[in-house]
Amino acid sequence: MAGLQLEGLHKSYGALKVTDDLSFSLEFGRTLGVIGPNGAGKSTLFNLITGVVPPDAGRIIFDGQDITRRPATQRARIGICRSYQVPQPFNNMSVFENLLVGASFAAGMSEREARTHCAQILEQTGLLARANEPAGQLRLLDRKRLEMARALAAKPRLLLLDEIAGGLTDDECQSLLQLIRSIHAQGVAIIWIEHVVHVLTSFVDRLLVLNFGAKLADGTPDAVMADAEVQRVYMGLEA
Amino acid sequence: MSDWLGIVVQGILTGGLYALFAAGLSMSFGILRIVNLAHGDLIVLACFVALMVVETLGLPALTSFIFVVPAMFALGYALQQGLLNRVIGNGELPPLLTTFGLSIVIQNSLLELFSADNRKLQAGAIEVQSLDLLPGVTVGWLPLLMFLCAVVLLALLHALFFRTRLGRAFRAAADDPRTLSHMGYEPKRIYALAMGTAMAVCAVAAVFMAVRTQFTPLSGPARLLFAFEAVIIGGMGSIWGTFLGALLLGVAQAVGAALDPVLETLAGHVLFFILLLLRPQGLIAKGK
Amino acid sequence: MNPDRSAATRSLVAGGCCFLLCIVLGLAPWWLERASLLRAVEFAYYIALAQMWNLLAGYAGLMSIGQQMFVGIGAYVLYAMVIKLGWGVLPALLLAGSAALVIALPAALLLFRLRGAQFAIGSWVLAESVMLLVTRSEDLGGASGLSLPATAVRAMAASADERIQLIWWLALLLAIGSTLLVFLWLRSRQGLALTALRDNETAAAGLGVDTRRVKFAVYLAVAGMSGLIGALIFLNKLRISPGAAFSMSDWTASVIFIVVIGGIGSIEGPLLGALIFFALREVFAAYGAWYQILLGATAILVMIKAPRGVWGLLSARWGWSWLSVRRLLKN
Amino acid sequence: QSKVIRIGYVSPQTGPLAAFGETDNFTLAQVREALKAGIKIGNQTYAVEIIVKDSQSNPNRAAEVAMDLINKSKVQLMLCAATPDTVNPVSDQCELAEVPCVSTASPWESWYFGRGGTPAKGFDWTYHFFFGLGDGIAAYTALWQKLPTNKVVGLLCPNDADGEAWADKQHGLPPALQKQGYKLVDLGRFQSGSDNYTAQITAFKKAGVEIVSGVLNPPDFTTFWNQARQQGFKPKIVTVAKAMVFPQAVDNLGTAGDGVTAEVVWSPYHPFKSSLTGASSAQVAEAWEGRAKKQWTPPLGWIHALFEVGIDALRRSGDPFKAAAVRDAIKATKLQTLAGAVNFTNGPMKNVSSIPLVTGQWKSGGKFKHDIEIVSNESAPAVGLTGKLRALS
Amino acid sequence: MSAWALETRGLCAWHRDLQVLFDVDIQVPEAAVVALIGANGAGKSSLLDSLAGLVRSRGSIALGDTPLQGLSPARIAQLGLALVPEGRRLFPSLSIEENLLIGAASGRSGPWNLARIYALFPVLAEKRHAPSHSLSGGQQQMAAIGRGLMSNPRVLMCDEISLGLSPAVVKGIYEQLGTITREGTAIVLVEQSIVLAMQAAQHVYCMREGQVVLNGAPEALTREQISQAYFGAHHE
Ligand SMILES: Nc1ncnc2c1ncn2[C@@H]1O[C@H](COP(=O)(O)OP(=O)(O)OP(=O)(O)O)[C@@H](O)[C@H]1O
Ligand SMILES: Nc1ncnc2c1ncn2[C@@H]1O[C@H](COP(=O)(O)OP(=O)(O)OP(=O)(O)O)[C@@H](O)[C@H]1O
Ligand SMILES: [Mg+2]
Ligand SMILES: [Mg+2]
Repeated sequence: MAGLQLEGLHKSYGALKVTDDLSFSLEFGRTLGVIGPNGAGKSTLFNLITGVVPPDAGRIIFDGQDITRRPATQRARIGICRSYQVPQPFNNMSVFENLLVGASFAAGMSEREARTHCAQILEQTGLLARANEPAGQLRLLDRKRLEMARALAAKPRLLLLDEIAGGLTDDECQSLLQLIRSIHAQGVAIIWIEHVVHVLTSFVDRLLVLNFGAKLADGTPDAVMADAEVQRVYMGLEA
Repeated sequence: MSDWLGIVVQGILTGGLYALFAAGLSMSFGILRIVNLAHGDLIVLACFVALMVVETLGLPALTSFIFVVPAMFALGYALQQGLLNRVIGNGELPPLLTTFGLSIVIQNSLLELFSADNRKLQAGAIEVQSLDLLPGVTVGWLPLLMFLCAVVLLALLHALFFRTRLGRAFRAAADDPRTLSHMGYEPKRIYALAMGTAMAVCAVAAVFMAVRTQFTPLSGPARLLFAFEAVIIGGMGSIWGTFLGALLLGVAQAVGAALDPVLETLAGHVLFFILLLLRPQGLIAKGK
Repeated sequence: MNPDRSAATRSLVAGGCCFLLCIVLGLAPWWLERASLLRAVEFAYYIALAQMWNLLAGYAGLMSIGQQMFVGIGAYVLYAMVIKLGWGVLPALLLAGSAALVIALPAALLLFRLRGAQFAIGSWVLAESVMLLVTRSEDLGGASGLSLPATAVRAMAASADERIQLIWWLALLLAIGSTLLVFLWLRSRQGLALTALRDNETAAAGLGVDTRRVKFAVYLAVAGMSGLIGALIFLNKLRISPGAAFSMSDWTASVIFIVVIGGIGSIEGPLLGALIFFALREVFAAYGAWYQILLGATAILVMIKAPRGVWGLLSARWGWSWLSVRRLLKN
Repeated sequence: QSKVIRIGYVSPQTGPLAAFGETDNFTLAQVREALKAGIKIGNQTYAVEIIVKDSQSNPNRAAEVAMDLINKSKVQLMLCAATPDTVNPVSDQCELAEVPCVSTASPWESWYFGRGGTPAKGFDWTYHFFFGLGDGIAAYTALWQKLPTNKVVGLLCPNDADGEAWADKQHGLPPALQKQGYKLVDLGRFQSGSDNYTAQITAFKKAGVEIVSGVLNPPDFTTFWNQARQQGFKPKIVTVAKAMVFPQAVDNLGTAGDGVTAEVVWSPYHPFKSSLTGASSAQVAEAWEGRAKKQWTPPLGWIHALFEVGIDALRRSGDPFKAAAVRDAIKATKLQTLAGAVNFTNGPMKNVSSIPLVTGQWKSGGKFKHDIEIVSNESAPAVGLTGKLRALS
Repeated sequence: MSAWALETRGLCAWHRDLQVLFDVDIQVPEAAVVALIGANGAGKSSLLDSLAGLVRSRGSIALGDTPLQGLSPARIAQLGLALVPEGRRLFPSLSIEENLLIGAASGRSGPWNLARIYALFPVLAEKRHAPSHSLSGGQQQMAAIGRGLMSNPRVLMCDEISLGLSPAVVKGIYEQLGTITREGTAIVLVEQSIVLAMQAAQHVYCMREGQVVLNGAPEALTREQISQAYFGAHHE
């Protein structure tokens, strides 16, 4: 199958199981939303997929290749890119240079190609005016935009977004959604972790709920949100 | 055969000396995360303090501890509060460079004060008395005393670390000074106490060193590398690890020297690299 | 005026000034007397060493305190070639650089398994080990060392003046070359990777930067350059011994001092640092121990008051940035 | 009264070798006093300026300050002293720059062979006077003959320049001692600063060594000697170069210093006079002890002699500003100095003159904590004996 | 005599140059539970951290009648304001009991001691000599709360008190809150679960983008209002 496939992933930190026998797959061009309580292991899932941490057991297959043991660098080069929940900009580089890194190394563009590509993405993400500012001086919202923009600059085939909408106003959320839709339209698979559930449900094909590192529910957004267990565990609402 | 036994025994005793040198370093490494390049010079400074105590008060050399230890504790405390606390917390480089500067300042100030003459403390007859430990293995009382002192001192440090309030705070400060601060401790004060303790340990090492051989204001750096090796071989911040590292280093050097004197230091270096390749985290690594 | 434009213009002006400066310096033998020229040679190779250590520690985050190893290796290779094999000085110089580079390969494989403080101490232990090996080698003169035969040195150039000229040009070439190397490296794709890596290693890896290879490349390049510089230094010193060639205080500690005083992680820093170091030495070296105390105290003071060095202080105060390696987005 | 003659002087005044430079200021003051009125060369009187540079015990620094003296101060004559780490780099710079240079206080073999000199070819511009290994060996064996021993010698030489020179298979102790029927036990060069000499002590005990010799730094000898006695090794004679030359280093051994023997290049008992000031050895030592409130040390003699040789050559040069003239004057030196006769016309090698060497034994409890007694003077009978060799208990 | 156990006026705070709190006013009554809610990044943790003296801030903070602004974190802790930090932050080199003992450093007297903590969380007594990393998330959270209580604080602040805990454990912890306030300690807690916060607290503050956008007694707030305050938009 072309796309991402996880088979029986396990990850523990000491006695703490953060990923517990997790399996699912996602084809190119599809979208998946991930929700779950804090500490459920959502960000860890991204860390496993991008190779920041190695799994204790299980396999990760991307585009037909087993990438479980590949370093993060190589995964980025075959098209797996992410944004970080806690923004991790290169503080001493300008916003533009932050993007150039992804375009030059993950996407392997020449400097000239990368420049036009990145300029375009800056435009799309509304960061153009800040292009030459040091990333370390950005305000929170712009940092989150930068996270997204930098991942896009790397020309991903699988884009992993970790809480990029938190704290945005409604209007901003809408324009963000539009941007993500346009990226999706180019055939990019997207996995999106978000606590702002209504934004998420309006976009993804499928919703995955994690709890204690394990799958609690997996299905269409409507079906999952209607699930009583999900209501209780995640929204903290007693049915 | 008994030759080799003797050589290993002497290597272990030398290891005891290294352990004394390394214990304080291990503390500043483990608790304060400082690569203390001035460690050797601080020991030499303590040697001179001991010398002055002996010369002015006329005490027997080995009782100068009574004065040198508190003096060095105070110095370490002041050093940390006045200087090093300002440069820690931003990676390795600032403290490394500060202690490098400190090392130059100490060396040359001592030179100005005491000239480059060789000095030594006289401990009298004990310096050359010996006992037959095993058939064919004669060891001096002084190295033996030094070794026992190292063991006792490290045991005391261990007890300090694991049995006392202060030790608890030391370990907590090494883990997470920020969280410690809202437990009601001033991490900087804890650091200063840790440096004071490390310097007090140095004082003991210094008195032995001053009795054992001659020293000059410039004798410090030569001791530094071995101490660092012992600390790293043993594992960051582990007291008994440092001890084990020091003993291994002492034995490796003794055996190397017996094969060919030129191999003495080299054998220690080779051991250092082999152990690091096998166990990069050190022999006794702290659990995560 | 558009701020990007003015920045670009400033860079251009700065570049032009640098070029002019290089020309003027190249002509130094005609306006400097011999003693000052020799002083300038020393200044030049300290700049080169400082730029290299800055690239290593300031940009690639490799805190080595064992760089004297490569200086020593380069120097010994030069002596061995000239004395034992009768090579000319110039080819021997080149070989010295290459030899240091080659030896850096296994050294890197060994040292890159260590992190942070361990790496620092490891690099020192390795340098000591190499020194001990050299000390043991009778062919290399053992502990007492070797003198470069006056005949071989005279073969370099007819008169003492011409010889010093030649050495000056070589030293200048190395100083400019190493500064340019850092500059161009940072301007290149690799530089992008390097700066990213320094700021955030995890994020850089996640964007396809091969962090290990980048560090490897830097380590090797710096080793090669240091070897070359080492060979030149000892070509001028005429005599080598293990203690001198592998001197930690001369070839690493002083260099760290220069970089950190000037400002680590900037190209201007090492230049400024070298100026300060030499100025202090010119004025105070006659005071013996007091001069050393002053140096130590300066290092401590800078660490407390200006952790980003004097250049950091100036550039923050005045917004200076002359040798900019920024990539600007022009509309 | 026209031009000023500049003399450059390089020595280790700081750093690990600073003991060698300790008396420099005192000696320089005496020399300057003697030259107050300038020196008369031909029918001209010149003022003399002595420019002093500190090598900081660092060979790199020594080369640098030498370059400075040559190129910036433009000295007419270079003088330098103390250990191969200072004299070799300075001499090399002078050789290349064609500046006359005289050095001392380093066995001449490490100066000569260490710089690539061969018996056939010497140097053009650089000269050196001091005792050589041959003199040392002759003095040592003469000393050892005075007591009945089994002639088994344990050798302790570190892997530094001096250690290598003494233990050299061609020019050092081993061949000479073998020739005279001594048996040598030498494990090889060790790292100076070592904390453990068990390997050597074990080997010495096993071979029944009765004489220990070598060239050591004071801390190394202290560590070795304490360990040896702890481990029950009791040789009859211990003769070490370098470590036991300075009285302070002997004092530091406490009672263990009593009876140790060492080479004596200069002492207040040397019956020589300064050609510059006319003072006798005893007077120089007394002046120092009065001024510095410290016991005399040998550099008082050889540094003084170094300046004597330099000034003498300038006087005879005819034109001190002609480098070749100064060089030729040095080459023709035959001078009675405070440290004995320096003669570059009949030295053991070209460019080399050796000076008298005797051996002495430290004895505790005199005017100072330890005083040296001259106990063997076979190679320099002019220096009278002041004591008789005692075996170590 | 101040009516409040803890009060802030016009509190602003910065991470480096980034302002994260804007004129925050909070009042905590004696021996009450006050909940802070808000989306990720709303500034809840930053608020607690600035109260604890851990981040640079401006504005007034008073613990009873004692002004805290400008004091060191250690001093603030000694005066009786304890923090159970986000992520628990137990000391990994220390055993559970040692972690608890470290909490007692400020030397304030009061009802809480090792025995009481073990009575409150019996599972900790079993694991007293275990290293902290071997505990489950819930047990670690209990240890962290216990450590905070050991200083017998006047106000105990808990960041993300139920983070990563199973519903049962959360229930257990919430049940103990009453015990704690009965001993006279006020509690400020950050909670993701609105329902839990509403149940436990006497007063709720809702934050967004570094500001308090809504506050009131739980009974007085509607779900509508909260949703809007949370996301800045209507939740369909
Ligand atoms: N490096 C680590 N070492 C130890 N524990 C870790 C580490 N990284 C994460 N954890 C733990 O793993 C659990 C899952 O963390 P993760 O970041 O994946 O949660 P999350 O679902 O993304 O939560 P949130 O919604 O708060 O972002 C948490 O309990 C966290 O404390
Ligand atoms: N150390 C820091 N440096 C820079 N910015 C920070 C830092 N810590 C937090 N921030 C920013 O400050 C803002 C407020 O964060 P804070 O942690 O207080 O939010 P929160 O409400 O506690 O969120 P959460 O529910 O995720 O814990 C966030 O946008 C965050 O990105
Ligand atoms: Mg997360
Ligand atoms: Mg928070």
